[in-house]
Amino acid sequence: MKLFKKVLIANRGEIAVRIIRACKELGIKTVAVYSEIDKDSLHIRLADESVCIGPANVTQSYLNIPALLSSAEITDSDAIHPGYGFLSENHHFAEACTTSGITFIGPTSENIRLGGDKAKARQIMRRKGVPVVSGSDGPVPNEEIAMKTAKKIGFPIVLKASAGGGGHGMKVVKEEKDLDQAFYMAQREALTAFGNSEIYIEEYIPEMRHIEVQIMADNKGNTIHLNERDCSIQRRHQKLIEESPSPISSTEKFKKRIGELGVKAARAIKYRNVGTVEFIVDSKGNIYFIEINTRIQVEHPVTEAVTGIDIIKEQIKLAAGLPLEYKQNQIKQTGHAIECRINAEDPERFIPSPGKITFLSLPGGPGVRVDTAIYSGYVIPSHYDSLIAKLIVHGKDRPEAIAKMKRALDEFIIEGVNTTIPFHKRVLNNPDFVSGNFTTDFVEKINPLNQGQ
Amino acid sequence: MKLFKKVLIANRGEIAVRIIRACKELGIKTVAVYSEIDKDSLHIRLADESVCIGPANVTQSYLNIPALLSSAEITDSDAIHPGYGFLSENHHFAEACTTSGITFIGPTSENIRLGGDKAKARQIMRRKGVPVVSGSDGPVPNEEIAMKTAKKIGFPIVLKASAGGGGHGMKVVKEEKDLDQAFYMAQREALTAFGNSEIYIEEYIPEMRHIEVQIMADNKGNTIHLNERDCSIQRRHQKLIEESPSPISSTEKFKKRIGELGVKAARAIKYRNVGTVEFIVDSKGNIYFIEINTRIQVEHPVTEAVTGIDIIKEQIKLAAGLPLEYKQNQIKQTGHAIECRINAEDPERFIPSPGKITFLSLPGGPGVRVDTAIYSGYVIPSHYDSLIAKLIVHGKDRPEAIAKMKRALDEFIIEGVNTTIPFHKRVLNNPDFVSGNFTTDFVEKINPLNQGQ
Amino acid sequence: MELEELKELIELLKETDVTELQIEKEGTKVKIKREKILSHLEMAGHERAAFQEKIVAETEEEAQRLITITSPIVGTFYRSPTPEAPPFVEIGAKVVKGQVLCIVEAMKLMNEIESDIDGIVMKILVENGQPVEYGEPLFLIEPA
Amino acid sequence: MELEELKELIELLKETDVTELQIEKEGTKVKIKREKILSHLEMAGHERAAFQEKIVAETEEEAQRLITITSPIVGTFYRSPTPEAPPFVEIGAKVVKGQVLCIVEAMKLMNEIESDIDGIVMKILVENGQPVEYGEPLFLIEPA
Repeated sequence: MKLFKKVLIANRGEIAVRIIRACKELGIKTVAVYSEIDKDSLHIRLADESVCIGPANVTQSYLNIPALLSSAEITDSDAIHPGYGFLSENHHFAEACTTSGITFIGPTSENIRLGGDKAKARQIMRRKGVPVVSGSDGPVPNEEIAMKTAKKIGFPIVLKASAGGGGHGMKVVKEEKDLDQAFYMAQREALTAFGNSEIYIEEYIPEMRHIEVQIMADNKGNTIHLNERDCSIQRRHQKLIEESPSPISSTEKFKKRIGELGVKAARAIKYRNVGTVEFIVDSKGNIYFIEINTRIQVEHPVTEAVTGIDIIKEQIKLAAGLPLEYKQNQIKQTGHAIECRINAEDPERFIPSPGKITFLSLPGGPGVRVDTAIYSGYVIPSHYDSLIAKLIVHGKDRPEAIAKMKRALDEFIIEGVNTTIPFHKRVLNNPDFVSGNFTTDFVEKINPLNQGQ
Repeated sequence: MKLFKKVLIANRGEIAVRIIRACKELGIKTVAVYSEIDKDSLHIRLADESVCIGPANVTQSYLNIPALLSSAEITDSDAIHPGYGFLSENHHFAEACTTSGITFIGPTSENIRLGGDKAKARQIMRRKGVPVVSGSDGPVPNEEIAMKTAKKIGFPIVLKASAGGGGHGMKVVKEEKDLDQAFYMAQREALTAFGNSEIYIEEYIPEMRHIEVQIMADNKGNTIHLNERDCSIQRRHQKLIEESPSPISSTEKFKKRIGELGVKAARAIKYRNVGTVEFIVDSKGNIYFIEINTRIQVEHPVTEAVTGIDIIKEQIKLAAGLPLEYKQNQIKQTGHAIECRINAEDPERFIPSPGKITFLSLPGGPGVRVDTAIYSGYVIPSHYDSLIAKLIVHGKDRPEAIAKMKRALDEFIIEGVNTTIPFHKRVLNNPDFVSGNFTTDFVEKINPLNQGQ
Repeated sequence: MELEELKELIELLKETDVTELQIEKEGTKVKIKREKILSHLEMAGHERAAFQEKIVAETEEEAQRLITITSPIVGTFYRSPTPEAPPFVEIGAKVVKGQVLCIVEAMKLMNEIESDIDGIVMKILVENGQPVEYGEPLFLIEPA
Repeated sequence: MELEELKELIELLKETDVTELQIEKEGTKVKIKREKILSHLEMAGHERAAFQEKIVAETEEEAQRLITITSPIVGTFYRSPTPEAPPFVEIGAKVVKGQVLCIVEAMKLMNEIESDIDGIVMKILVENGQPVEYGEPLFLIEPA
């Protein structure tokens, strides 16, 4: 089994840079693609070759499947890495790659299709013995059945779009009288947002943590997990701070159980390559499957820090057909890692702040990692995601990691645009965060401007 | 025993930034000092306070003991960290700090005095059973005794200045007829350079590696080592690339022996705080003490990477009187780390290249650490050392570390000044370097411009 | 404004930090632009740079007169419909708006690229069979 | 506008923070653009900045007229030889070259700071007992 000769990276920003790094270490050539507005991007400079694929508008560039496949063709690339976002969870794209004789670096298109159908995935997991939040068995066709199901579960309940995920297309219904209206609205919104009106119902869990498990599987079905990540610090379902291990997974028993559930979920759908099984954990410590993310995730570096495993390198090797290099009992977790997502946003209201970076100084020193594609003089375009840097620290325990993150945030100087650095400083100094005692409503609680969604 | 409230950093550049980082993580306030030309330096911006101590000229600023002590006094600092270079190995300074009631973060002034007297240190080590290169027992007073000693050792021999060190003040004498003249010249040069004409004699060892051991000792004399570093890639005795473990220390036996010799040497002079015992290793694997460096060293990060221990934080805690936190058997070595010193120098002739940095992009991603004080727009002054950044990588083994260093060097973009990055790329691709088969004359061999010293 | 005056003016600017100077006087328009801060990424010696250079090198006058036909897609550039057939156009050919100038093959599809205007083909910027990216200049046309 | 005039204008701009200037007069149009690069560390809002501001705020004219006496060493500033004694000088005092203006204590040593020139003390910039760094302005003297 041989590695690829040349990989095309169908993405931009920090993740494109991250993938180029992994390829370079593996001795694989790289092709960057870019939209016209991204012509001064760092990923172009770091790749061996680059192709302009279209104008700034994503549908004509980073979501433009023919342009991406043509680019792979004219550059003789034998694989495409989709990164996260954009086409990474588009099963048509994965299939089109395969049809064109280009390896898609990710799971099978069937895995992706199922990962995108939340109601179906839930149904499968329940049948395979992976606990899910109580609710409907698959999608709910109409108001009557919705009402019957909701009453059985007990109010409040949550309406979710089958094609949603990551919290998108969610509606909490507190009382019986609001259900009909909410159901109708949820269907309409799902149709508009995802082109699919299917809705399913789940019990509402008031205080929960978001904990996920990193999965790796080779083409023969050998499946292991790299332990858990806690991503409970979110704002409107957008993760802001992630850590590994979870502050509540101090017991070996919990850790072992959630890891095993992750592997069980992955095996249930014959999952291949790397992926993430997301769970919610209620105040009593009950673990419930919510969805499987069929891509590399923004927060993968915290797992890399504590396990010492380069997940993107492993992902590429697995896609090339190499067997898993690790057995479950070889996976070690050393110390504690935290990641802060630095977004070009106002730190109070989270309004995007594109523009030119007039001064930049990155943090460094022991135990600090920065993944970014910005530089002094770079202009952040308003067309894309506001994530401009990921700051990851690794300490011997959680208190050291927190101290390290505080000093790293202190020395991270970005001038010219607003960033979420001040927000992160506030969180890192919050007693509930420091004690590890927080749930997914943490940001709403500390930031009055973010209440309600 | 309590930590300090405020530490004054009597240094500049990357090491000042490094010390500020350690202090911040320990919750200690910091005071930066700077010369007039350094007014836009990063360490000023990162410290809590700053004091201008004099003009650019080092004797009036960074070597100005009264200005430094006054700065500590007016800022209420309770300790001074000297970094490396400048006053870090000046025992008068260490003593002056103590007299002023300010803790000197480093070994005792007696340790420093002895570390600076190479002939004396050699004499003590020999008596305490630490092997030294055969040669004179202490300094040699005149030509006659020099000739007698040299004949007993056998030519070629090396003349060294007692007050030298790090290869400064060395003269190789190949034949008997050259000795008188060389001895006279060496004495005169030593007097001019170090204010001390004492000369001692050592056997000449043609092909050797430079391997050193990191030492930590608390105020009660508990002493441990953090394993070895190989610093054989040097140019005119200036280290350029360092790694840990040494490529030749693959046998546990060698590793154990050199570590134990390091501890023995430190104990022999009742060494306190952190320090480094330098050895040379000949082609047969014989280990000889050469000197003890009584300061934190430029290359300490490679040891931090493989042990997971923050040496500067430990150094500060030890100086505050805290006991050693680790026992010898708790010191683990994981993977392999390499450091490249990025100097603002022409990469062929190593001529300094001060000036303005017009564009900067630092490497990042997993296993990469950058220690630097430069930024885009920074002007490198011509008054100080040309070291502008340290690039450290940590991989699971030496091949991975080399691959990582190559990609990190590739993505390290500095425009406006010349740097040694192209030199490092050449070394990293050299088959002898890759195989680990090299001695201290490696750079001379690969670079015809650097032959002779 | 005489040439000598202009020379002097340009010389003068060298020692200043002025990046743009426009003078309009008695029907004469002069605009001088200087690049003070270079975009470092552009200077990276990336292959694209060399190519763009070629085009920029044309005199301003020519550049203003000629219309550039760029590739609307990523693909492979072909000057003729089949390997055996003659090229769609040669240098000096008169073309009309809508006339096919070349093909860019992408995903096994032959995409015909048409002229935006009536005019004369002054330059063909890409070799037959060469890959092209989005927005890459293909032809220079002098409008009729 | 003649070349000489233009030169003068550009020269003038150098000392300002103007980045663009357009003049339209009697059929003549002139536009000048400049790049300004600010030192970001200087703009960092470091405490020193606020202090320096105070001094810079003096009118240019005044600044040119007055001589600044700065501290040659790091230490503590004292206006009088002992706590009980009267200050060496007050505002408005006539001083001669070599006359002691204050003491900067460093390492328990009292360093007498003397006036560089004959003149009148116009401002005392540091409070009694305040720490001073190297090069920190202490007095403004109007030369006699």
